[in-house]
Amino acid sequence: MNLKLRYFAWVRERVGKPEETVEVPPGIATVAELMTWLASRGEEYAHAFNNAKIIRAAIDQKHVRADALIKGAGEIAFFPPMTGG
Amino acid sequence: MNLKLRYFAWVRERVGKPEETVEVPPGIATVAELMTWLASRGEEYAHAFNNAKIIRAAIDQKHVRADALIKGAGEIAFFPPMTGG
Amino acid sequence: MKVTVRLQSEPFDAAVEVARLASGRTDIGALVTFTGVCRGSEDGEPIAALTLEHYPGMAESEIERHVAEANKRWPLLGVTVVHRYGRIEPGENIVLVVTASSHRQEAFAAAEFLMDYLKTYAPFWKQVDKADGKSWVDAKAIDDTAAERWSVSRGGHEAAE
Amino acid sequence: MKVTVRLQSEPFDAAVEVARLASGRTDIGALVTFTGVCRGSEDGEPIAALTLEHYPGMAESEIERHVAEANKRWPLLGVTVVHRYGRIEPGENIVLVVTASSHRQEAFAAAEFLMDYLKTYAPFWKQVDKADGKSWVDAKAIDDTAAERWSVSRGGHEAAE
Repeated sequence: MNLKLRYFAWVRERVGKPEETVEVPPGIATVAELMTWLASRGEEYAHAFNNAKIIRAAIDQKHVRADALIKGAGEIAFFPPMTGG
Repeated sequence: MNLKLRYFAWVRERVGKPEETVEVPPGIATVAELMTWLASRGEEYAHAFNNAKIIRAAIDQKHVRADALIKGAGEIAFFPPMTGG
Repeated sequence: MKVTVRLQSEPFDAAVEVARLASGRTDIGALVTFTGVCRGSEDGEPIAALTLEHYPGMAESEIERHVAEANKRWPLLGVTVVHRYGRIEPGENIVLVVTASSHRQEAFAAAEFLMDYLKTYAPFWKQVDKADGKSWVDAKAIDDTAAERWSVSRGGHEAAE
Repeated sequence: MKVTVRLQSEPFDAAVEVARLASGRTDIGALVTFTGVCRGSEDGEPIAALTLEHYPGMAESEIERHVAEANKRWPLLGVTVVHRYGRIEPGENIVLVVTASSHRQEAFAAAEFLMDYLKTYAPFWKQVDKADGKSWVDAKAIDDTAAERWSVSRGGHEAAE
């Protein structure tokens, strides 16, 4: 499955790029599983996703929980808790 | 006892003047008693003070209750509930 | 705390008041501005104007007292209150409350507190001018309830009833 | 309801935004304006600037969704939200929320609701630039608590935890 990923704030800084398109291996069904797989892709990813519990995610620009299914997603974003306003 | 009285809003309209100085007879101790005495001073006063329960009072520009003592007052004002803001 | 309390008959410019309070400062994180505006109708009937009567002297001191009370309750950096009196036409402003604080919760709370008290304790009376004549606006129970939620110990500050 | 939602890097003029929403109208009785300002220090240390990163597209749609939610809860006559991104120096504005209603309670509630949600759900991230370097601002538990008091049924809108 081909998936566009976007990273913001310190997730972006740690991964080292604002976005990329990845080929997600079969068997990865949820956002949480996707983060676990990402963390295995190298040191910078491990650093970004080693505390996955505090990372928020959005599928196609809507906030989702870690147990959300990624099937059908066009774009998935990862970022720290928001600090706008 | 010589006392300056001020009236506002419909109390002023009913009494027919914005202020006056009155000679308060002895034996009148509280704001409530003052209103009862004022109501006896003529038709316009009766009209203004016949529903004294809803009229508010201030002694020397501070809100007071009807049981407040008038002794020592320089100026007593009567007015309807406030509708500012 | 920078405090401005002013009564005037002419309209105010909220932007000018906010700038006076806040411009050039870097300690303020949150600014809340409330503007009360004269509406063109009341209870479905069009109105020509409001006329606001006030008790000069007492109105200023009542407002200042409430500003001081707000400053005791919340860490404020500035408060501006401007209240008009006299004739006010639909679309014109009536009252302005500006509160400045480091954080938004305090600024919001202080602005609401001040507005609730202005509505119920500041000695102003509104008269509404409609096609069928002028009439005094009745005090609203909802405003008393709003003011009561702050549960100030008011001493002799109660109504005469 | 007249709605304006805008993201921009340049400073906004709150007075212009309020005038755009309200001028010439006689249905508005209450206008609440909240301005968030960049403070000159954080936790006692001076800061040189904030840098706001955002998620373009999602930020606008999140804000618009919350404006629509506010309009369901309170009878609003207009809402303007302007949120800046990029570099912001102390004393400059960051965010503007303007709410208009017939009565003050609704305007205050809607403005607080929108600010609480902007703080916790709008995809913006603040980086603070101090003498010892840049660092990302941590989300505050107090802001989550503030947002929770509105107890919105948020569906898939929860955090990934």
